[in-house]
Amino acid sequence: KDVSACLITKTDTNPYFVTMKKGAEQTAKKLGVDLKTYAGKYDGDNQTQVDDIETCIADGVNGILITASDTKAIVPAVEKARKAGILVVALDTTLQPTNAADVTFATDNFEAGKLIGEWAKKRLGNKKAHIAFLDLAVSQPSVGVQRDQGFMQGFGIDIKDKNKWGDETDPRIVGHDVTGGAEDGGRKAMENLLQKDPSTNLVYAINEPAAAGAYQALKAVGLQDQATIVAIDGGCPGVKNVQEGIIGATSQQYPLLMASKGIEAVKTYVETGKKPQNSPGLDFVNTGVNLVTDHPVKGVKSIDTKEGLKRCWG
Amino acid sequence: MDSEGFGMNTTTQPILSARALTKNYGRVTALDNTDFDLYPGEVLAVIGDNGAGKSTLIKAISGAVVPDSGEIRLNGQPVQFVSPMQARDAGIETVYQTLALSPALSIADNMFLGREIRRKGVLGKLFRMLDRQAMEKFAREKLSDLGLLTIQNIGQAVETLSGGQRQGVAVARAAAFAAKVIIMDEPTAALGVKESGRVLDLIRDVKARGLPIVLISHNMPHVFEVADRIHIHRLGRRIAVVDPKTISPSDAVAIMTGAKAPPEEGLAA
Amino acid sequence: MDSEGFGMNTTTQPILSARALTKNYGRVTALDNTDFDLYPGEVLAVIGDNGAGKSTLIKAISGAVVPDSGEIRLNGQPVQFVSPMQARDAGIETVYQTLALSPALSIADNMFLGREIRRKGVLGKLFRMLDRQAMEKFAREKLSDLGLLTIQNIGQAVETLSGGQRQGVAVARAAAFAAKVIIMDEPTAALGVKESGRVLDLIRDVKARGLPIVLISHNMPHVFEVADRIHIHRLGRRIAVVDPKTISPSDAVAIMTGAKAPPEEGLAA
Amino acid sequence: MSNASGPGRPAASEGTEASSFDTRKHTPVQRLQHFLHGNPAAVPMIVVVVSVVVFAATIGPKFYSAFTLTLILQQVAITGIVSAGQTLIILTAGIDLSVGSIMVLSSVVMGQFAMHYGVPGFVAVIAGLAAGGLCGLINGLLVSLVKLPPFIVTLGTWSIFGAITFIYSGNETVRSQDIDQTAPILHFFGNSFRIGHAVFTYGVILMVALSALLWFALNKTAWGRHVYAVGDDKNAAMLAGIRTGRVLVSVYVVTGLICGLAGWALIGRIGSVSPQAGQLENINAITAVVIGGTSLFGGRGSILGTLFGALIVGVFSLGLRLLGTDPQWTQLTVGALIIIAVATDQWIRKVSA
Amino acid sequence: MSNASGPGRPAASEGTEASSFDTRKHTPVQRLQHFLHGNPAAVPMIVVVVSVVVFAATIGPKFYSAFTLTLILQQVAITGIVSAGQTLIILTAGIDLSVGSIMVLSSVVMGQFAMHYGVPGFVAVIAGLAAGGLCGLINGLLVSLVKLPPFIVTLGTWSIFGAITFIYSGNETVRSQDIDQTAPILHFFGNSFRIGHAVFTYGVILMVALSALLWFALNKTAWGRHVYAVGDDKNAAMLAGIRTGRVLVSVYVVTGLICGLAGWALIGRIGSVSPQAGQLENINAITAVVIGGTSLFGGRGSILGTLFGALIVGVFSLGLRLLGTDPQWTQLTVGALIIIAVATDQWIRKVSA
Ligand SMILES: Nc1ncnc2c1ncn2[C@@H]1O[C@H](COP(=O)(O)OP(=O)(O)OP(=O)(O)O)[C@@H](O)[C@H]1O
Ligand SMILES: Nc1ncnc2c1ncn2[C@@H]1O[C@H](COP(=O)(O)OP(=O)(O)OP(=O)(O)O)[C@@H](O)[C@H]1O
Ligand SMILES: [Mg+2]
Ligand SMILES: [Mg+2]
Repeated sequence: KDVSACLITKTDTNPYFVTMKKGAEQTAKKLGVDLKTYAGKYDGDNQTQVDDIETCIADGVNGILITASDTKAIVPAVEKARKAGILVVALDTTLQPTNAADVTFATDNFEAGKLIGEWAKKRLGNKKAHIAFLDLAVSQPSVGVQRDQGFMQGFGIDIKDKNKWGDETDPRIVGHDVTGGAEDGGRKAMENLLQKDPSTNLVYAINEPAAAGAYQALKAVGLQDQATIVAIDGGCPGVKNVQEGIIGATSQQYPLLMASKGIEAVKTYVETGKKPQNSPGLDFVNTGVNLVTDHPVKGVKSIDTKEGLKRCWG
Repeated sequence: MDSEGFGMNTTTQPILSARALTKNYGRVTALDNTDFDLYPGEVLAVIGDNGAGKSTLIKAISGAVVPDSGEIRLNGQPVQFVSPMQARDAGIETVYQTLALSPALSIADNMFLGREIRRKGVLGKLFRMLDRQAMEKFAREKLSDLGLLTIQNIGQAVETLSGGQRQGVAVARAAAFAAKVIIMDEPTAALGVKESGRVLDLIRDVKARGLPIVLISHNMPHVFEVADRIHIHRLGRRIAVVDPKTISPSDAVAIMTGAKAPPEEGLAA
Repeated sequence: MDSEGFGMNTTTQPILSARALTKNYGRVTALDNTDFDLYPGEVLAVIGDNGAGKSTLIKAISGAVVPDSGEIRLNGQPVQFVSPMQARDAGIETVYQTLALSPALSIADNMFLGREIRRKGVLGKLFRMLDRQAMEKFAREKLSDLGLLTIQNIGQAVETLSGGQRQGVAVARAAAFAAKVIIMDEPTAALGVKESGRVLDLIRDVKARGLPIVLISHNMPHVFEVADRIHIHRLGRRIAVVDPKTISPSDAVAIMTGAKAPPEEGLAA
Repeated sequence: MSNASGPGRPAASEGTEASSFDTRKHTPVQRLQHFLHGNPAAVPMIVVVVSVVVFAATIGPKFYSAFTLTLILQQVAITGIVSAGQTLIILTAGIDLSVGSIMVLSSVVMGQFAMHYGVPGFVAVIAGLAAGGLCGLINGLLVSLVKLPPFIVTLGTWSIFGAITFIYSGNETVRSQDIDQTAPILHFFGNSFRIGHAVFTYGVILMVALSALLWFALNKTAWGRHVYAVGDDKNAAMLAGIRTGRVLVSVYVVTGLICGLAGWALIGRIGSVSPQAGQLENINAITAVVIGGTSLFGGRGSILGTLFGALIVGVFSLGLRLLGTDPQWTQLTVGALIIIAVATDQWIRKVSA
Repeated sequence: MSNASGPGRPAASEGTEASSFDTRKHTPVQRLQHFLHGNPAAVPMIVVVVSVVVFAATIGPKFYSAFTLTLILQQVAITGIVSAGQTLIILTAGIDLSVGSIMVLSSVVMGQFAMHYGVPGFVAVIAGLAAGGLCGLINGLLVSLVKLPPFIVTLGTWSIFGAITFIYSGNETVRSQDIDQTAPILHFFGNSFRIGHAVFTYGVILMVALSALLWFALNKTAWGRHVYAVGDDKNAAMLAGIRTGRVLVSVYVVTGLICGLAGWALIGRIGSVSPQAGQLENINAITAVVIGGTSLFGGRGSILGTLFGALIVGVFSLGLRLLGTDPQWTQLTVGALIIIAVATDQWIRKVSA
């Protein structure tokens, strides 16, 4: 029996999602699944994702794999698809509520943030922290909020409302600025915050491109050794940057794994009607996060960059 | 000049008059303390060099520009127009030098711009629906009444008309709705000989209906053909009012260009 | 009409001539198989009703519109202008009805538009730098040579000039650069009496310099004052060429408007 | 004396000789062009039909089914509503970059009022519509009183309204389930009914009804004529006695209200209230208006053209998706489509002038 | 006979009586306004100075230091370069929505050529610039030959060039370190030198030099005069003998090349080659041009105004950040700033007309 599936990513410009798409396409080819791919136009573009889900319903596919831009807002459309008998697999980010999707293969973004937060805390030791936050966008998409708040919690900052950044009052925070998740935004945001507090010694970056931009800004004023940068994603350029000491540590996620598992799940479901088991203690299948760093600290599990490079994407 | 003498030395009262109008555009003085008088039933020509301020004068009178200072009276009552709409509502219709037509709209739409006829009954009251038929009928009547044009399709867009036909629509609009005064700024400038003749005929028609007319024109033969009095404008002000029956065109031009001093009794004409 | 007889029954050859020019704008026929002849040293007036196609005719001759069919000859040689630039390079200068000035640029810039003078030496060759001084000097000379205007500041923007002064700049530009022919489309339409007189003087000046002139005008007194021959245009074609010394203005108008048949020997004038 | 077939022929053709100008034969192609010229919405309509046919032939029943075709309607409903408002603005020779921000702000106001201020649903809706109208009023006053170019005004208010949305909502998404419990009226335009396999949401009905209403207002009322006149030549309209300032303000306010309606419909469509939605709606709306044949210079165009313009983009987006085209290629195709649509339109107008 | 002080006074003021019109006293305010009117770049320049002073007074040495002030220059360099090109286009009464896409496409071409085709760095740079020029050529031909409105053309090519960038690069980011090894020339504009505490990157030098060059070209060469003439009144320019088509194409090609340069400078600034960068550069550039006082209707404006316009946005962004304003509030303020800047400009022009 022919199995068909859709993959809907947040955007198709971010290398993370491009990798996910490649992974899904490879597995689909191997398993003989007919796959079409869709994407939003910007991070947070819920409307296009709704259109995409509807298209998949009209197309009569068996399964939809989606990385939701707005994890709450997408739920009604997902329900519609499930009503139409389609297996909905959430990738990368859990929906709110998680059980809105049939299956979820995700990394916990909050957890990913927490890892680098804990690492940074130990790495800094007794030094007084001056932390710059390089976030995603003014509109505060959920992935950006979860990573940011996770980092804070890991670092031991009172996060107040878990659903937004910017309401914290911890004096160690230099400030927040937005980067669009790209290098140019990263550089400018870093420059601005450095101006605010030139003794900034810890930089949280929403992803590795933003971190690369931030590094340029630090290097331009010779402060690259004063400040430690932490990021999230685990793409190959990012891991290489960890290896070279540009980024201190990054939380590596596994989009390829998520994508291939997602496709497999659709295939299995169509053939046997079975859904995969959730990870123990969780309401989703955790594809795992690993902290990648060459400076391991006690009490925080990590892998080194050699291992990280083996498992990196993009 | 005598900015007080609203009565002047004529027995009848002017229907429309202005005293001491001034208008500056930045550093340009377009109107410099000028006066103006129009008497009932007359054709008043306004002549003057390029840039003398003629268009600005009639714009001030018709509400299209607000003068910096000065007073305007209609039938002896002070009025203050801050939009062309108000002057129109007071019965003053103007054919502007630029015609003021909307190219993409039809002839009928243009004739009724800003005073459309609505349908009777609920369609008109509640839905504010236009009565196209009535408007087109009226427009066609007015245009052919005036014998100005033989336009077949009253619904065609004004942009498909030639310059002469457009001028005709603008003139017909003013003639159809004017209750007290018609003002025409260079109505024949872009027109050929035949078309100009028709506009002059129209001016005589309107005068015969008893309405006073203000005619601005550079064309001396036209001016001397129809005018009862001539207001000569120079450097932003009225420097003389002359009688076309007692002055030669070349003398009028000489006064207008400053080559000759205005007559002593200039303003008493 | 005789679309072959390029020599016609005159002994001299026309300097500029056209045969069987046709130009359609969509469903409007602006030029309908018309002819045109301009002889050396003459002032040729072109008259016709609004929309007769006069402007289109001279635009076709000056490269501003490309005719659908027909032939144009300059000094007997067939030419095909696809842009005003080419006609200009061939020595034909035109004053368009719309003047063709750039309001925001200075008088000097406008006079030299498209034929600017560059600095001598490396600044001009390599950096293509303009020689403002030379341009302004030339512009000032030309304007005062023609006695047309007394503009103080040759660097002021054209938009700060009055209609008459603008017309003066356009006319001066054409007069300064014309090598073979000057064409003027309604150069006096927006002008006052004094300004019009100056343009007519200029036409006589230019004629005295030996250049032929094409003058399009609705103003019969002006036409009869300066024209050597009158080309009468009607419904897109030349219907007669008359001699102003042997025809009365009213007859010319009658022919132009179709009230009177063109004379038998109309084209032989 | 007949010059009916040569409307462009001016005064000179009034005489009897005019007939000689009108005897040119018109080929069928010319007649078609003439028809197209007289009906500005015809070109986009034809493009819609042709593209549906082509996609149906290529993709087959998956595309050419009542369900899919009505799905397209649902997908373009939001853009269709917003671009109806955008059409009004562009007809006055303006442009509104802030429509998307207004839409989202209105929907956020509805959500906040319903969820946090404990007011009844319909009050929340009215508050949201009022917010939309107020935003429009601000734009309109800046354009008509302060006389700033609309591009600049709405470039500014685009940022401002967007920022206000984020600040006011605290970036909070209101969940669909919560709305259902507290204020189901916010979901009104998401409800649907079926006719056979065809599914119509009330949002689609709103789009069609709004277009019909605006068509009536533009063509059958004085206000509509004034909108065209102001866009055509603002100064002429003023001299002709139209209160151009009032017309402009009314157009911006009406557009603001329409964006408010779009915000309401948006909640129905996506279920939740999300401050992140609609960031590209201004571009989408301008694209629809432009493909629909309305001139950016004002005074020419039609609301029906815009409706078809929005449909063209919808048909292409869905058709290309079903063909399995990569999103990037879809983006490329839509870009090319904009250019081709306008070039075609221009060509037809030129030849049939 | 002096009418030097009344340039607007037409023919009638030629005579001796004209003097009576020129005797009005001018207050210092009026004289200031007259100066401002004659120098279109003066208003934005004054705004830059005033805002620097105000921020310096509020924030203190953190803001008012050579280092910070030169940092602002670095931050606006990319936008400054792109908006120099945008100014050219807007002067011709056009608008270019595709500038950002062209910039990124050029930088991606440079990266791909240098990393994957094994060509020397300078060849990669030339290829990138050529790509920029080619994109400009496509825009220019569509505008001048096909005669489509620039807004539409570049709305389309914005999508198209963006899609091509992603398709061509496969979304691959080239890392800074790899560029340093293979083709350090790509980082040229990122290098900097110091004068005291002031830090200048070559990118900043490029922005200033480019502005100076374009200022020269616009004011001192025939080409510049033709650009103004075309934007002022295209038809008049054509009749006056200017090859308007060529001028338009040249402007779009030059702007394409400038965007190519901006792409090169972008690599220097962010280190890596990233297809995701520069997504809002078109809006940033239009904002800078508009705040700099150039009219969207063409023919009026200056390249120096644009430079100051870019600086104003830069000063405000950094100043507000240093004041500790939230990113949302910064967005709101920049929106308000656009409107206020243009309203001020308009007011000055009106009063000093
Ligand atoms: N809107 C305006 N802004 C600035 N200056 C203006 C404006 N309108 C008119 N002017 C100036 O005011 C003066 C008088 O202009 P006006 O149009 O009244 O002259 P006119 O006598 O009608 O001339 P014409 O015979 O050319 O129509 C001129 O110097 C003109 O340039
Ligand atoms: N660009 C154009 N597009 C469409 N029609 C045009 C165009 N230019 C001229 N026409 C039409 O061609 C005809 C001839 O116009 P033209 O301007 O040559 O007349 P004219 O004799 O110069 O008239 P006038 O005395 O008013 O200047 C008119 O019907 C006019 O409407
Ligand atoms: Mg006037
Ligand atoms: Mg003409």
